[in-house]
Amino acid sequence: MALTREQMAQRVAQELQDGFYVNLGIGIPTLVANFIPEGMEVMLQSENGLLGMGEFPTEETIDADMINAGKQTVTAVKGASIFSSAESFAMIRGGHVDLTVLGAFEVDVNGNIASWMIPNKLIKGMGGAMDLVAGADNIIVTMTHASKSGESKLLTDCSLPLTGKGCIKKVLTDLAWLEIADGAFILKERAPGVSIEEIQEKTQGKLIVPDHVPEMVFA
Amino acid sequence: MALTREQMAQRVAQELQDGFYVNLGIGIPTLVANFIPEGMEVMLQSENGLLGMGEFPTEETIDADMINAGKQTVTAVKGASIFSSAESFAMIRGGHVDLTVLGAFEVDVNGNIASWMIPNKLIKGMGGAMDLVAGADNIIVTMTHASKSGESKLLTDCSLPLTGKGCIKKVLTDLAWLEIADGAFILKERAPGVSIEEIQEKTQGKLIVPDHVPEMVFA
Amino acid sequence: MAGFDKVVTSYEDAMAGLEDGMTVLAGGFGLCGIPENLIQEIKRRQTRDLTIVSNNCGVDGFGLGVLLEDKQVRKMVSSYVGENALFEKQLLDGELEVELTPQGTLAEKMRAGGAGIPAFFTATGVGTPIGEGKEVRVFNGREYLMEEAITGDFAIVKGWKADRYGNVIYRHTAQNFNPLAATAGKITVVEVEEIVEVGELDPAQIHTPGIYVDRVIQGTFEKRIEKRTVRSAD
Amino acid sequence: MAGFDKVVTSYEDAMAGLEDGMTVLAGGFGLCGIPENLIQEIKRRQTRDLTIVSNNCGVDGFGLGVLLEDKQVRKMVSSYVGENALFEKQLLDGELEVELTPQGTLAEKMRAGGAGIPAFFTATGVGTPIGEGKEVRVFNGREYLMEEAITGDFAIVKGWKADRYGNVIYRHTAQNFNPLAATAGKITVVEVEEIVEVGELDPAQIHTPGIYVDRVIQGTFEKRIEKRTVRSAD
Repeated sequence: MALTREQMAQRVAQELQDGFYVNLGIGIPTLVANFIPEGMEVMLQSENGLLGMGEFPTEETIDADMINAGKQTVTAVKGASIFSSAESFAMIRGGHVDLTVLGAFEVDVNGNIASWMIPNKLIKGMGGAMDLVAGADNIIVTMTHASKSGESKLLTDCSLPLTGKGCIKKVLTDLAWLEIADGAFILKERAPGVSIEEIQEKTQGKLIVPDHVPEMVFA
Repeated sequence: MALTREQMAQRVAQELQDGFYVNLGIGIPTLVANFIPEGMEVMLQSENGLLGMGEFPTEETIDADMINAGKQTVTAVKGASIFSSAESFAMIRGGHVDLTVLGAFEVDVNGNIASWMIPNKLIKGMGGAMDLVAGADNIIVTMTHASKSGESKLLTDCSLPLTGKGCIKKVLTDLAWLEIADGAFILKERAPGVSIEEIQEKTQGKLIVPDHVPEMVFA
Repeated sequence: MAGFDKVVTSYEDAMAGLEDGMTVLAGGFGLCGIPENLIQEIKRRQTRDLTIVSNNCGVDGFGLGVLLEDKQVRKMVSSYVGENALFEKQLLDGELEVELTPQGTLAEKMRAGGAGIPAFFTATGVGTPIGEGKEVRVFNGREYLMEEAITGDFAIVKGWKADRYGNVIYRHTAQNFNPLAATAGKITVVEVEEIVEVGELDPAQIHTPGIYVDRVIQGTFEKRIEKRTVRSAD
Repeated sequence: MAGFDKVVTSYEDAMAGLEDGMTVLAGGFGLCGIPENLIQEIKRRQTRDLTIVSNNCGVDGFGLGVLLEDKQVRKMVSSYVGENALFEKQLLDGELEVELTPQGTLAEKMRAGGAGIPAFFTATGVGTPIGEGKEVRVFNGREYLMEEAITGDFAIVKGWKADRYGNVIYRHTAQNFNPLAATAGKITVVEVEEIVEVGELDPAQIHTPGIYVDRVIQGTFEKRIEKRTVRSAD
């Protein structure tokens, strides 16, 4: 069975480590915050200038001056810091964020990512995505393995304009956990009940399948 | 009569304008602060990160954490701001300081300035001087017109390694007030009692002497 | 003598000198920390052919979106646009030009503009459409793009508190691009919620030193929320 | 689990991992805001062949000057040196290398190092000995030098107050190069006068966010004054 959005977030959360500074993109990445293991401390960075993003405010504490990069009203945790956009991207570009999780349209065997622009469709902009993929060492891309019409999103070459070149090493899809190295996707784990054949069929780029590919384990 | 150090500072102070942010170098430039006209507000920038430098502290208020770029203990005026060295030089390099006054060994007809290095003598460094001359539009160099042995410091070409290239337009010496334009020094004022002939004799670089060269007037 | 007193009392005075064809840098992220009254004054003036540098372009009827209504904007330099239908329409009709710039690069371009750095290198955008036509150079085995600084004829900034000398502090995440825009305007105008006595702000805690600021005005603000997300009270 | 608690309780732990040949970035201007105990710990360790990046090199017997006593420093990157006789002697004897860097360029190089900017352009130093061998490029009719970023294996920083998460504020002009060094060390160690409770520092008023900081230690400081200038009390 393909993973649900919640399961995808849960699997990504297994990659968190105590003391990590993490930037979570919009969509599934945002859900990762709901699965931070008990007793583990993680600080969320929001690229509009907030390190230590907290939960949503109540109707009583809502404040127009306190938002996240998704423009949602949020709160700050104890020990948070707030700064300018230049400082925020100094952190991101300078490689100080430990983990970045974001969505994509496509990734390819060379670690390229396309996530912001579909030609002939209205282009809204890349926001901070290009800075995030260029600045982080440790990035997890979350997306469905194939489009609704069945076309693979794990390609030999991205067909869409890139967000970043050669910067992606880890991908979590609804079917599999994969790493990218030496011009190939390496199948590390599969979703419970999903066959290697299905993953092979839905992966257009070169796929390396090790002898043993364990199923993901959820607590 | 050649100007005293105090008179030189006094003459430079006549160039101040109300609301100016000013950076004063070590030596004669520092004395300018003593001659700010009554009722005029000027804010002193010190490149170690202080905008709004005040007078020296008393023995009771002295604080090791409050110094100026000359490493002297100082105070901050009301309305001062304190920031990092990067921010301080952003102000300087970005051209936000209205007037910079600094000393020099030599200047030349092309606006070059040499002020930091004498070959075969111990070199202590340029500190912030290169940033100051490159960043400011409005610079006044203060120095004696000639060395003690009578050699001119206003040259066709600086003989010493430069601090900055083509950035000086105004020079106050103990003999004259000069501007630099189109490859020449233009004699604008002379010190009281100093003859044009003496200035000509002590100026090695091309000197343009207008028909009328007034004497400086001190209040 | 006026000294360092930068307070003006009317929005007309605050934006005096704004002319057709100028470049205006605006602080704000989404609708958070935007100089809403200074934007309204630009609309009132009907200044045209403007280039606006701002991370976003407001929404229909609020923020920078209001400048689209009478087609005052020729070009937007932004990282993310299109939260407004009018923007989309003018873009498709070719009435509006957009220069998309990655958010971090945009922030750094403004900071560089204010700091006298004409250009810098960043890995952001290498191998993407943003890199087309830009110089690529390798440092330590990695490719970087050269990006040039941005400055503006005006910077319009929203602060929280300022003193008469133009020292400004920002509130929470309403800081965002505001201090960067403030450094890079030939004329920098800051509107704030409160003007405090000189000396009231801690010198070591000022976000924008007065040297960057030309005019300060006190206003009242709607502070519209773009995406209201709440949890139920515990 | 340790989470974000960065407090260490001994100077030995604070500088653990420092090895011969490393590059150390140090905050401070003159003797103001220098990490005096971290410097003493480097002396105690007798780590050698160090490259030190710091605006100045202390004085004889205090600050970075103490690292000269046992010839621990191979190279200094500074804007102004030679307040100490030992420095002068080692320089003339060829035991010490100095790379003079304009003060503003030095500050910007550290900031760039921390911010992932490998190089930038500045007008500072064009046509001077500092520009020799560096690329010159014209922007808007003016010449600029390309300067490259600086990073260090360690950054040693003196703060005023910090919380356990490594959020730091500086006191008065003891700020100077400290927040810049803090961003550019692979391992950044901050010594402070006081460790405060998490939440005590205003989030919008933190000079160095904890993300840049690896270790925090509380110390006591001599704070020697280099040039004592006073006026008589009124």
